[in-house]
Amino acid sequence: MNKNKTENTLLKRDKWKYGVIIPVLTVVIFLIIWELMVRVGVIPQRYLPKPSELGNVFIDKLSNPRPEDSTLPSNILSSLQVSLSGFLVAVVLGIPLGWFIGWYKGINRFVRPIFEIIRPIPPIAWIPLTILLLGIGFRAKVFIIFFSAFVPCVINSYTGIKLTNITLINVAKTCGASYFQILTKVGIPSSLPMVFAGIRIALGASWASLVAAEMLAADSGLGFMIMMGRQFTRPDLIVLGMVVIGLIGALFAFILSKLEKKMVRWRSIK
Amino acid sequence: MEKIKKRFISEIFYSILSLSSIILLILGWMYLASKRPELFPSPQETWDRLILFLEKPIRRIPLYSHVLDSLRRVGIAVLLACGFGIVLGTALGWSRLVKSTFGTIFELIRPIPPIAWVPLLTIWFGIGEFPKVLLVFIGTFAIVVVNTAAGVKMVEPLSLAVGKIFQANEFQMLKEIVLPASLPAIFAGIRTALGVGWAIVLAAEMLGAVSGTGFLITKGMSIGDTALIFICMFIIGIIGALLSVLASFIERRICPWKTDR
Amino acid sequence: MSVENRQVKLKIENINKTYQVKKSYFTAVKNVSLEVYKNEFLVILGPGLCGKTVLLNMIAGIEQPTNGKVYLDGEKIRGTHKSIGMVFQKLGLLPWKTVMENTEIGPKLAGVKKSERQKKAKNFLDMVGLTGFEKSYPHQLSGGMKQRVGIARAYTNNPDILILDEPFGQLDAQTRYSMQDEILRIWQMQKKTIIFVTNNIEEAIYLGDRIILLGKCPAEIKKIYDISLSRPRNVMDSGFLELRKMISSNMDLAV
Amino acid sequence: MKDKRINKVEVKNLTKKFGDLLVLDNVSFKIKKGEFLCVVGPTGCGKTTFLNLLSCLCEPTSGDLLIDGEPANPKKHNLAFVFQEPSSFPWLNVEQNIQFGLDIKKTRQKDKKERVERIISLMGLEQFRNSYPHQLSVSTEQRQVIGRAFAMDPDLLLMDEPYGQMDIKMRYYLEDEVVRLWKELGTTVVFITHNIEEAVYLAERILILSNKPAKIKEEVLIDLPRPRDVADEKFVKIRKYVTDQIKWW
Repeated sequence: MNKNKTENTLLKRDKWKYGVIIPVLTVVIFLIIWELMVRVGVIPQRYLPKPSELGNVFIDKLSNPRPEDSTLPSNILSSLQVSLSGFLVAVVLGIPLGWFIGWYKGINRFVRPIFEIIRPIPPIAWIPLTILLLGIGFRAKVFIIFFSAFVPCVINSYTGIKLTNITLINVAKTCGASYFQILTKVGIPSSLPMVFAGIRIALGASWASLVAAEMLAADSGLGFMIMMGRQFTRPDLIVLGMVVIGLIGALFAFILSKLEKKMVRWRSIK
Repeated sequence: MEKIKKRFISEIFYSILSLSSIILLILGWMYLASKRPELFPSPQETWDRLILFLEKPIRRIPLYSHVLDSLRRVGIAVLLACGFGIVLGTALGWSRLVKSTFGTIFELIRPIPPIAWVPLLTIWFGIGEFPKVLLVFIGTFAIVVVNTAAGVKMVEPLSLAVGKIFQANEFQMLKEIVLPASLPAIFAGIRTALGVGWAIVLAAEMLGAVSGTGFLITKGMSIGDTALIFICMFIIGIIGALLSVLASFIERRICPWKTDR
Repeated sequence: MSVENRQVKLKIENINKTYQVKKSYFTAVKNVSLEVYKNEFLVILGPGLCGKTVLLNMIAGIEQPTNGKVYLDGEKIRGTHKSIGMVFQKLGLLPWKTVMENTEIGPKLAGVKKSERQKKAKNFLDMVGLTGFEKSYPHQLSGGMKQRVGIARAYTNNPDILILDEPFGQLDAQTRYSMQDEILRIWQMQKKTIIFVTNNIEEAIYLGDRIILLGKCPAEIKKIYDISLSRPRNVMDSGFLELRKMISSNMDLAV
Repeated sequence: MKDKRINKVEVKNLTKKFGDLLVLDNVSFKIKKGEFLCVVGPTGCGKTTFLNLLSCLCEPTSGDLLIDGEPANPKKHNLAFVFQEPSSFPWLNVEQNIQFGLDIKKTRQKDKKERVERIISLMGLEQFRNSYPHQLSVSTEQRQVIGRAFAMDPDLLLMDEPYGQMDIKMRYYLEDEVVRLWKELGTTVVFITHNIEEAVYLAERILILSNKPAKIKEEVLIDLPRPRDVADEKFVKIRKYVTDQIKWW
C-alpha cells in the first residue's frame, strides 16, 4: 500500500513547489529587475522610484505631512472612512431593494425604469454634478462611492432572487406559505451566494471610485496624495500610494471571501 | 375567459405604474429646476443647449466627434485588452507554471484601481492620446484575464474526459474543448470590460484632455454650464447601454449554442 | 457465447485506486482483477455509489490506477487507447458543436480527411436513427436522442471495446426500454466488445451475457454470473424473475 | 372487505386546459382517509399536471377538489408534496429541513419538537441531524424530504416518482420505509410512478391514466398481504394485467 503514499506525497510536493516557491522567486526577480532598470538608468529616476527607496519613503511619510500636509495614516484613515461609509449605505439600501424588485412585480415595474436610466451612467460621470451640488467635501465623495457600490448590490441581489429554484418555491407554496413568507424563507437564503458576490464587486467598485473622487475633488485621502505626487513630481509618493491602495484593496477582498465562506458554508463546494 | 381578462387588467396596471415613475422623474426635475435654477437647468434649457451645441462646436469640435473620440479610445483599448487578455487568461487557467509565475505578478498589480495609474501615466506620457488608451487598456485587460482564466478553470471535467478518450493532444484540447467551453465566461468579461472601459475613458479625459465626452463634462463643470453636464450624462448613459447591447449581440452571434438556460 | 471459443480481449490485474482527502486516505477500488472476452456483452452491476465509475475510468484510461495493470490483446497499455471508446452517463456532448461535429470528433482529432470522416459519422448517425439532425445543437435534442449521439460518436471512432457508464440512468422508463433494445440491436450488428455499467438489476439481466456483481464501496468483485437465458429476454418470465431474486439478495445496500 | 373509512379527498370533474390544449379531461374519483393510492400512466400523459392540481399549485379550468368536504386550500388544509427533483433546502440542516413545513404552519413549539423527533427516530436519521444536504447521499437526502412531508401530518401527501433515480436494492428499502411510515402515521398518500412493479408493491388501489388528454382508464384494487413478494405469482399476474392496460411500449 506504500505505493499510493508516494503518489500522494508527489502531489503535495507539487502543490508546495507551484504554490509557494515559484511565486516567491518570481516576486524577488521582478523587484531585482525593477531595481536594476532604475539604477542603471534604463528608466530615469524621475519616472520611477527604486523599490529600495520605497521603504524609507514609507517610513518618512508616516510622520511627514509634506507636500500635501497630511501624513500617510491620516490619508488612509480619511480614504477608509469615506469609502466604507459610502459602501455600507449602498449595501444596506441596495440589497433589500434588489430583493423587492426581484420579488414583487409592482415594485419592479415602478423602480426599474428609473434604475435602468441611471445604471449605464458610470459613477465617475456623476462627479461633476456632485461637486456642483455638494462641493468637494466628505458628503460629495460619500455620494459618489455610494452610487458606484449601490448598482452592483441591486443587480446581484435581484439576479440572486430570480435564480431561486422553482421547486423550493413550490414546496413552500404547498405548505401554505404566503408570498412574503416564501420570500423570507426561500428567496433570500437561496440568493445569498449571489448577494455576497455583489458585495465583493461593490467593495471593489467603491474602492476604485474613491480614488477617482479623491483625485478630482478632495483635500485629503490616498487619491489626493498620489495626485499631489504628480504635481510635485514625486514618483516615489505616487508608487507608494498605489502600493498602499492595492494592498488595502486586496486585504478587503481577502476578508470578504473568508467572511463569505463562513456565512454561506452550506453551499457545497461544487 | 375571466382569467385572461384579469391578466389583461393587471398588465395595464403595471404599465401605468412604470409610466408614472418616469413622469414622476420628469416632474421632480422640473420642480428642482424651478427651486435651484442655477444648479438645475430645466428640461427646456437643456434641450436649447443641445441645439446650440449642435450648431456651435466647442473648441472647433462638434458634439458627435467628441463622443467619437471617446469611443475610439475605448474601442482600441478593449480590442487590445481582449487580444492579450484572452491569451494570458487561457495560459493562466491552463498551465500551473504560468499561473505561479506571471499569475503572481498579475495578482500583485491587479488590486490597484485603474484610475490610480493616471498620475504615473501623466508623468510618463503627458496627457495625449496614448496614455488615455493605455489607461483604458490597463483597466480592461485585468477584467478579460480574470474572466478568461475563470472560464478555462471551470471547464466541465466531463468535456475534458471526452477530449482524453478521443486522444486529443494538448493543442487540440485547447482549441476544440477548453476555449469554446470558456467562451461564455470570456464574453461576460468583454461585456464588463466595455462598461469599465467607458467609465475609465471618462476619468482619463476629466483629468486632462482636449477632446472627448469626459472633457466636455469637466468643461461644463468649470464654467458652471449645468445644461452641458446634463447633456453629457444622458449621452454617456445612452452609449453605456448601447455598449452592453452590442456585447450581448456579438455573444449571440459567436455562441449560437448558448441558450439562456 | 459458447464457453470454448472465449478469447480474452481485455484483462485488468488487481487494480487499486486510493484518493487522499486532507489527511485520510479513501480507497475507491480494491484490487479488482477481471477478464473481458471478445465480442461479449459484459455488464458490471453495483449498488449506488460504489466506485463503478472510478473502475470504469481506469479501464478507459481517463484515470490512472494507484497500482495494478490493464492489458489489451495481451500487451500492457497505459492511459487512453484508440480502440477503447466510451459513452458517459451525463452524455458528455460538447454543447458548442453540432450533432455532426460531435460525432466526427474522434476521426477529426486523429487527422482524418473531412469528407471521409463525415461519411463515416453520417453512416453511424443513420444507424442510430438521427438522419436529418446533423446540423442541430445538443440542447435542441431530447434525452434519448442525445444518448444516441453519444453512441454514434463512440462507434464512429471505430473502437474494439465500447464502455457505457450507466448510459440510460437519466432517461424515463419508456425511452430506457427502447434504448436497451437499440443497444442490443447495434451490438449484434456491429460485433464489438461491450462493457455496460448499471445499478439496475432488471437492465443487467436483460442485456448481459455475463454479470460482474460489485460489492459496496470500495468496489470489489463479489460474484460473477453467466446468463444463459435465450434472447430476446422477457422481463416477466419466471426464469428471469428467479435470477433477479437471487442476484438482488446478494447485492449490498448502498449506504 | 368493505372499506369503511370515510372519504378524505373528493375530486369532481376536474378539467385542465392550457389555452385550447386539453391536458386533463373530466377526472372524478374519491380517496379514503389513510388510503395508499398509486397513479400510473404513460410518460407525458399529464401526471405532473394532475399532481399540481391536487396540490393547488395551479388552478383547474373547471371542476373542484374537496378535502373533508371543503374546497382544498394550502393555507387551511395540510398538503405535502414530494417532488421528483431534489427539493431539500441547502441552507438548512436535516432537522431544520424536516421542521420547515411545521415552521410555515406556525405549529406550537412543543408539538413541533415532538413530531420532528418522532420522524427522525422512525427513519433512523439521528446521525444526520446536523449535516447539510450537500453532505448527504442522494438516497438520504430524498428520505429527509419524505420525512419533512410526513412530519406535517398532512391531510394529503403527494409523491411524484420519488425513487426514480435509486438502484433496486435502495428502492426496496425506501418502499418498505414509506409503507411503514404510512401505516404508523395513517396518512393519505397519492404516489405517482411509471414503474408498475413499484405501484403493485405499494398501493391499496391503482388509478391508471390514459394517454393525453388524461382520463381515468381503470381502477385496480390490490388486496395482497403485506409485505408483498415481487416474485409471487398472484403479484406477477396483477403486474402483467396493469402493464397490458397501459401498453405504452
